[in-house]
Amino acid sequence: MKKVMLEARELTKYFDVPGGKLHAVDKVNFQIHEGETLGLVGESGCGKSTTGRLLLRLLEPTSGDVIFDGVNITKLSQREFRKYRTQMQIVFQDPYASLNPRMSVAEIIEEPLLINKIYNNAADRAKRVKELMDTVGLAPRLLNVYPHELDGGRRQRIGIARALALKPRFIVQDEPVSALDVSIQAQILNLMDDLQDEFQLTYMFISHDLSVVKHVSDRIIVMYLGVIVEMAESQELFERRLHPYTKALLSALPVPSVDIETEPIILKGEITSPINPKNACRFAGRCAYRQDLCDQQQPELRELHPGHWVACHFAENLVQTEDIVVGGSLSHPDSTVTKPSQVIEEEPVTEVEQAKSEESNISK
Amino acid sequence: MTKKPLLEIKNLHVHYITNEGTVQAINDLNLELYPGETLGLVGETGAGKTTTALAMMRLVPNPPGKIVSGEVLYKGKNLVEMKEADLRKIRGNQISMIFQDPMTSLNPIMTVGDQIREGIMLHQKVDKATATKRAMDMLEVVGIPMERYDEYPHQFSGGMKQRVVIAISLSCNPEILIADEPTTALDVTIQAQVLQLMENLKVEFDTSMLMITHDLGVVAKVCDHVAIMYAGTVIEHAQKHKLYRTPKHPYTIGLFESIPNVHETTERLKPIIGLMPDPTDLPTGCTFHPRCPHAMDICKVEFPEVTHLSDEHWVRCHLYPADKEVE
Amino acid sequence: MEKKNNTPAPTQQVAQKRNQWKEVWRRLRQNKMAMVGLAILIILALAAIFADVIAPNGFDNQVIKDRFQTPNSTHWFGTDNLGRGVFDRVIHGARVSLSIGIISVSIAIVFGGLLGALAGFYGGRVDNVIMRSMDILLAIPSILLAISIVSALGGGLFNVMLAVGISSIPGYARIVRASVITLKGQEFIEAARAIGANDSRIIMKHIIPNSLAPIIVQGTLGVAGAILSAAGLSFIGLGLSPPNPEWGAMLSGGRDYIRDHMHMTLFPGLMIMATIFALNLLGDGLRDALDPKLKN
Amino acid sequence: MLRYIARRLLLLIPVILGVTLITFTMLYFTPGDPARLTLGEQAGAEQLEQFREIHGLNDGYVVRFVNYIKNAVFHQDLGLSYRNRQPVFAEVASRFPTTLKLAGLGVLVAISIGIPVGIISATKQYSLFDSVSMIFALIGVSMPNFWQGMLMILFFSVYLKWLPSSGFNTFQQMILPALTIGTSTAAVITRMTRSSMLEVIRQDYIRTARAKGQKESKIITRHALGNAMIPIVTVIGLQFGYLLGGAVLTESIFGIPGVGRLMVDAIKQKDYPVVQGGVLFIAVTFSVVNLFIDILYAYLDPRIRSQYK
Amino acid sequence: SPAPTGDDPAPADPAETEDPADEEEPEEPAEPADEEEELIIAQGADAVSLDPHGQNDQSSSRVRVQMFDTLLMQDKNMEFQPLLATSWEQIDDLTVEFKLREGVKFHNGEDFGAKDVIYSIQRAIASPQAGHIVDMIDGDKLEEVDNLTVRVVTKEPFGPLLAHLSHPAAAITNEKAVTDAGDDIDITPVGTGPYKLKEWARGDYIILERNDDYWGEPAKTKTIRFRAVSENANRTIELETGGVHIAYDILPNDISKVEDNSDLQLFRDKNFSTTYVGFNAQKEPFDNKLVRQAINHAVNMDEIVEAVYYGTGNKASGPLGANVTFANTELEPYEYNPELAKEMLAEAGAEDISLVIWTNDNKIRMDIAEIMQNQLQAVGINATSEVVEWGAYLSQTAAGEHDMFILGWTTVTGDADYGLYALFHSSQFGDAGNRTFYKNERVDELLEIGRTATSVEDREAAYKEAQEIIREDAPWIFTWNGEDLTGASNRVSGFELHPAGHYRLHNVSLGN
Ligand SMILES: Nc1ncnc2c1ncn2[C@@H]1O[C@H](COP(=O)(O)OP(=O)(O)OP(=O)(O)O)[C@@H](O)[C@H]1O
Ligand SMILES: Nc1ncnc2c1ncn2[C@@H]1O[C@H](COP(=O)(O)OP(=O)(O)OP(=O)(O)O)[C@@H](O)[C@H]1O
Ligand SMILES: [Mg+2]
Ligand SMILES: [Mg+2]
Repeated sequence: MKKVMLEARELTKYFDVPGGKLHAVDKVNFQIHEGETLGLVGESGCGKSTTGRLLLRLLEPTSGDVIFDGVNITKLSQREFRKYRTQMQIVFQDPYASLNPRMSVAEIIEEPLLINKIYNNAADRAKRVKELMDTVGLAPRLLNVYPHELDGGRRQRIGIARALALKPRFIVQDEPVSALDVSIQAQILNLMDDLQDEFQLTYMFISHDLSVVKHVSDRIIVMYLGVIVEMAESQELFERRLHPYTKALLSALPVPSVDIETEPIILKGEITSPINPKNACRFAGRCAYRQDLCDQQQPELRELHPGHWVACHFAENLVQTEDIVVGGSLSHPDSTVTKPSQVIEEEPVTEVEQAKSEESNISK
Repeated sequence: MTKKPLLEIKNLHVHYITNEGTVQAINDLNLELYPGETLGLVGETGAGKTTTALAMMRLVPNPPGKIVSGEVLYKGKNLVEMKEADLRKIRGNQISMIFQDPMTSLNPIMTVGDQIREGIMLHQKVDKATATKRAMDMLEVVGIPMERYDEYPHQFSGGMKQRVVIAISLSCNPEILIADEPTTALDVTIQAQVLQLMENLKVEFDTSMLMITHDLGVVAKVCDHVAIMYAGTVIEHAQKHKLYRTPKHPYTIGLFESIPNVHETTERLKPIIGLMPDPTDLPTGCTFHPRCPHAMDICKVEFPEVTHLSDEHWVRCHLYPADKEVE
Repeated sequence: MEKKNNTPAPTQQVAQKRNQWKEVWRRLRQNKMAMVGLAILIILALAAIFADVIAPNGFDNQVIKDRFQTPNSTHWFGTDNLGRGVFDRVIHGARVSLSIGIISVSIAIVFGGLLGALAGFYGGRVDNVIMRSMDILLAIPSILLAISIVSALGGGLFNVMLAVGISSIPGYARIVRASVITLKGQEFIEAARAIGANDSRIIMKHIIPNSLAPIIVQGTLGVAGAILSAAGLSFIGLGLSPPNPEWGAMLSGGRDYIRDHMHMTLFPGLMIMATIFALNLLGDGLRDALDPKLKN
Repeated sequence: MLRYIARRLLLLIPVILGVTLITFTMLYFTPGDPARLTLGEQAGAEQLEQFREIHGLNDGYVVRFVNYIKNAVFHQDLGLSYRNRQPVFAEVASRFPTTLKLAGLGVLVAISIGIPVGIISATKQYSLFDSVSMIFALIGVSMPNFWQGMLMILFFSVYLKWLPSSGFNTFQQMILPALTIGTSTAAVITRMTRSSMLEVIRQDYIRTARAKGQKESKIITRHALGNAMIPIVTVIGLQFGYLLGGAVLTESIFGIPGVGRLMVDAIKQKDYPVVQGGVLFIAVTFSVVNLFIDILYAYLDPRIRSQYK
Repeated sequence: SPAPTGDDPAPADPAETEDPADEEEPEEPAEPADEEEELIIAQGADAVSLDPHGQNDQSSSRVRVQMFDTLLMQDKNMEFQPLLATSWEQIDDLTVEFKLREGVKFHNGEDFGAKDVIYSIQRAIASPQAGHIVDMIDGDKLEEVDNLTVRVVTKEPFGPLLAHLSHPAAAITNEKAVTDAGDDIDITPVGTGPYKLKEWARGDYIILERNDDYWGEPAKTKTIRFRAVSENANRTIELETGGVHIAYDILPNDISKVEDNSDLQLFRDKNFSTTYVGFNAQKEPFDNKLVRQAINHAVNMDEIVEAVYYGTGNKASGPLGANVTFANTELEPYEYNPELAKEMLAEAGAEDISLVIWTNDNKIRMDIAEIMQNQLQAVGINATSEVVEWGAYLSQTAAGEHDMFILGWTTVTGDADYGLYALFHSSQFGDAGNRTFYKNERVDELLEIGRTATSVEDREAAYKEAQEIIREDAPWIFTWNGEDLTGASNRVSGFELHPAGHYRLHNVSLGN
């Protein structure tokens, strides 16, 4: 078993809104292991970003604890927390909104060094900034450019460089590629992968795009309205979906292939309001298997198979139905993407070159 | 081919004239849409998908937009040169459109019912009561109880709003439905609902559809034909299965390799190198050549013509010389 | 590994330090009306600075026997009821009126900005207390507030500036607060927090530079408003003492003669108008140039 | 909705208290002896003393403020004017209709010029009409109101002899002041209408309406205008509120017996109760106008309507 | 008794003594339509209070005199004419006995009698605003001889008593009316005059209506409307455009517009007002007579009168205007002589004086200050001017914080006492009127004689000498004696100016 780096215990965040208390994150428990990527998926507003922020203490939890390296960081004073701050960083969804438009690339990347007084002279800092830019594949000539002059992919690289500046061990990736085009998205995903290997990083990867999450994650958490409904190894989750919501979610994912027939499970209702929810299964309103118990009691998250957790009263009974609903979707007779080898003789550019984009000279 | 296209775009050029320069949003674009078919229009941000759709209804905002040349033939009539009044009889009646973001495409201060009724009143010679009735029916058709006729868009969830937009666009039973990324703003489960609904309605109303998206998964799900757009023009156009199984254009191939696939465990993705070109300063020759792994000298100087590879598959790429029919 | 001409990304060619303000200035330069406004303002500012050179007679040089001259070659704008050159006075008045405008707006921006920033940044109680006080100030019409302040403090130049400044504080507080609240929710503020920035750094480095744009726009228009308010104060006799050539005071002083000696009020009136006009043109231009929505 | 209104009305209390406190404090520290100013140059020392005694002018700051509030709250009494011993409430109330009429007419003129011109400018952006009307709007903003008033009198009263130059009782008398106020307010409204319309006609739902095949004119009236109205209404409300006390200059030029002039005279005469009463009246009306505007928002915008519970 | 009285059996109705009215009278019935037309008058401000003993400002007085009668009045030649008193007699040094008119009714229907005279005078004495006009009367010793005879007793012998009783502030009202009005006394005037109040829209206009029960000849016009037109230029404009029939206090630079307009007529006459620039005679260097004289010589008053007043009125040669009773018309104005001024300053050893001329927010005074400032600079005095807000102005000049200040004074009674005592007697320092803090024992003595002597000759001699000394001592820069300028439509007849400024309008009528 890998070493646990970070743990959320009964982590809870309620927001005060006009209608009452909005249960953004409601008593969630999970662990993140050293060196792994934990994926977090769920529909818009289910509390993914809030969870990420709570882990980094960018938001103060309503209750519950975050344990980092065995230390309960929620209880630390701001001063004591400082040294943990440098170990945990975040990369945001919108690379434009997350960069101060009035600061140049160099200034943005330098800021964490400056604030945390990592170096005490400007020359060292400048050297480190160049180094970081190099690491994420930003050409040195972009040093004094402003974010608005750059494209989304490069902007996101700045965000990554800033996060790396403090040599963190853990990075929350809050939908870091959802604002990017597919081709750029692939560049960034590859870059993150390389960085993880190079610096032994631990990731929490938040996304609503299941294919992306699947691609990057070792384990996946599925959230629904502030609670975890299912949690498992990535492959395990895709092969054995236990929660009706996960089933629907995975079945609804459009597959870019004409050879895989998917039959999406169409959920009836809409997502219900997270404000003052009742003690009931939060998915009950949209669930095809709903029974009386679902309306009376909120199901606990329990480990149904080793390492595979689910919060559904009737998870056991549903296992069989799964294969019927998404019949045959897991086998792929042909390779889904045809290699254009008949036409194009030579292989395209090497992976590394692609990943590092055009201006990179990252060490291989 | 004996089937005549319902709508045909020929050599269309659309420019946006801005302070920063002239954006060549559409360059020599050709496209056909046949009766009853669903055509997927795929491309990255800024490829010109929305502009194409707007040009089809002559709704390109002017200024700054301008249809520079080309034709949009609807049943043989050129919409580009049609009188505004005649055009209005077509818009919303024979050709209608669903926009990307349901949150902003509904008027926030009008009830959803009235917004559906508006189109009906405009195009069908019925009195108010009948129109209201029809609007209510349309609501039911898209799965919203008609009691909610008098509610306002903000009282609806995103999926329901998109369904209202669909109801508006289908209310006059159009022959062509243009859907501009109709589900991009929605969650996957809701997207599935909406796509299902659209599909059912398409069959029920026998509508031809242009489905604009950047999601190849969605295309695989709902389209019959696919057109891949790059920098303002369609670079590959094929029947869906042909395109997915044997993509020809290097860009199309690159696109497929960039996307992670849930059903395959790929260690690394293979991104297309580089970025979309600056639309105010397009590369000479084939606009894709700077990023193309197979770029040849000719690619830098000459814009490739359409090459018909097979019956329902054409491509614009110098790798496939115009004369040499492959299949 | 730079592959030449490979990726023609829109604006990446820039290698040297390119300031955002340069960008704004470039956009502003394309706006003809704004440039007209700026030109007028520069002329006025120069007139104000070099008033002693341009109008060496001074604003207070009476030649009673020469009074009520219509515009002529010695007195370009004619003379007033005490035989002073209207041109001389108007030029020297530029100094007074512009400095009233600028200083009172500065007062308002400093205090309003500070209050608005605090309210927006800290929210909750602080916000409530500050903004309710602003509401209260706002409920008293600004000209009445200014009148009361001037009558409480007396009518010197500084007091007029103070009065006009104070009465426009709530406006700035609101603008700054709104922009701070929007900024506060932006991810780059959160990013700054994540790398350990404290409140004061966030305010100084991230919030203030980014909320400058609406303040500059409002400030430009505010200078116009302040000049008008000061003129209004003079008009009801609570402004600057004669022989101060503040334009409003000149308008007010000339009103009894408007039928026979129109030039006495015409020129100060036109000066006010030109100034406000120019400030508005510039302000509108700045608004467009600074508008993030027009950026791409 | 009713609860919302009730809550808002309740919120008036702190505003009123605050306004009273500010005005009171300012007046308290204003130099000059109201007794002397009221009783005139010839009044004797004991008469002055008596006056101060009667009006509580010898009391300290706190006592005077508390007394003022007490009287206002428990006796609904804003005090008597020093100058003519009339109840302040009646004094201000008698002037208020004039002020309301002036502000109302001015705003009416402004709306009827500003909104149509703003709409046309926006729909014909960059046209000649747009440029010309925007320049006129700018001139309207740039011209000091009182100067404009003087020029109007010169032209319409002296030169053309069409309209009277002062007073505010007959319709003819109201035309010039209403125009003076109206044109400068119109300028503000025109600009706001234009920019708001420009914003709205770029919205997606306008495109939706076009895609339905709706006529341009209908799109403007049915879809765009309603949505553009909110910022316009705000400006109208603010202008109206501002005019309640801020039309002093116009009132002076045209000899209109409005609240603004009453207040200015009272300030000069140190007739504190009148000043305080006037400010209070204006502040309350201003707040009520704001409330009205907010209710209007709710009428205009169902999203806001649903928030008022 | 030597005091001027109205002993001659004057006709009951003073109106009848006026010729033009007689001529008008027969025409009146011929044009009944005109009778309905309102006479509209523009004045600079609305009345503040219509309490007869309330605010004493001119705008209020000009309305009040139409509604209230005094015991007697001074005509435009300053001759006493009977009003509510038909005759009067000096009983002793302190006492005057008045015979009252019979059959007079107040607007509220009450009969007029001796008790009303006593009540009104007592009330006036107690009034802070009117008190100074009548406070030489011993209120307790007012005596009702019978219902139509009353005796007025002064505390000391007081020469100008009748002039004071002619002042509008000595108006007669009725006790019941005052009690009934209560707090509304300022807006509920009840007098015996030819007009009564019909409507008052405060800040805007006042409409008076003919009192049909008037004891004398009824007023010629049925209603009068006083409109407040505060913009000076607008009054002339209103007159020209027919918005008003009479415009008070038109601007000097509008004179030609009225004169040259064939539809209009101009009434102009010197009045009792004077404008002066006071020194602080107790403050260095202005405590030096030489300095004050020098400054008087340094000021070119002709230029000021021309520039500021358009040549209306006249430059002042002494403290009183020529039309005030006992004015010393032989005084010579200070000669404009800057050289002499410089010499005198040198002689006084005050070569580098810095001074501030204060004025309040009054266009004319500000202009005067500016010109003087310039003229004084020409003789090497570093003069500046400063506008001080009215309230502060009054209290600070009363406290003697000034160097120089500009003020005006109207000798409302037309009697030298009123124009000199308060301003130059050393008992009147500060608020009471002597803001120059001028003190000269001889002047004090002379002013007391003038006040207490009952013989015209004694008074005249005292005042003439006092004025000579004051001119010589120069506590003021003697500036300007005013002139009333009233414009009227040609249709107006029967209008007459009065040097005290309150014009009675019951003889005015509108023709075509
Ligand atoms: N500061 C806040 N105040 C009030 N409510 C908030 C706040 N931040 C988030 N919420 C609410 O909490 C819930 C969870 O929000 P969160 O941003 O964590 O969702 P998410 O899963 O990241 O959604 P998305 O995919 O849209 O980013 C949402 O309903 C959101 O509206
Ligand atoms: N109103 C406009 N003014 C100027 N340029 C425009 C305008 N609208 C679109 N463009 C430009 O035209 C090009 C094509 O835009 P279009 O919106 O058609 O792309 P798209 O394929 O729909 O992209 P997306 O996926 O982002 O919707 C882009 O470069 C875009 O910047
Ligand atoms: Mg999120
Ligand atoms: Mg698009």
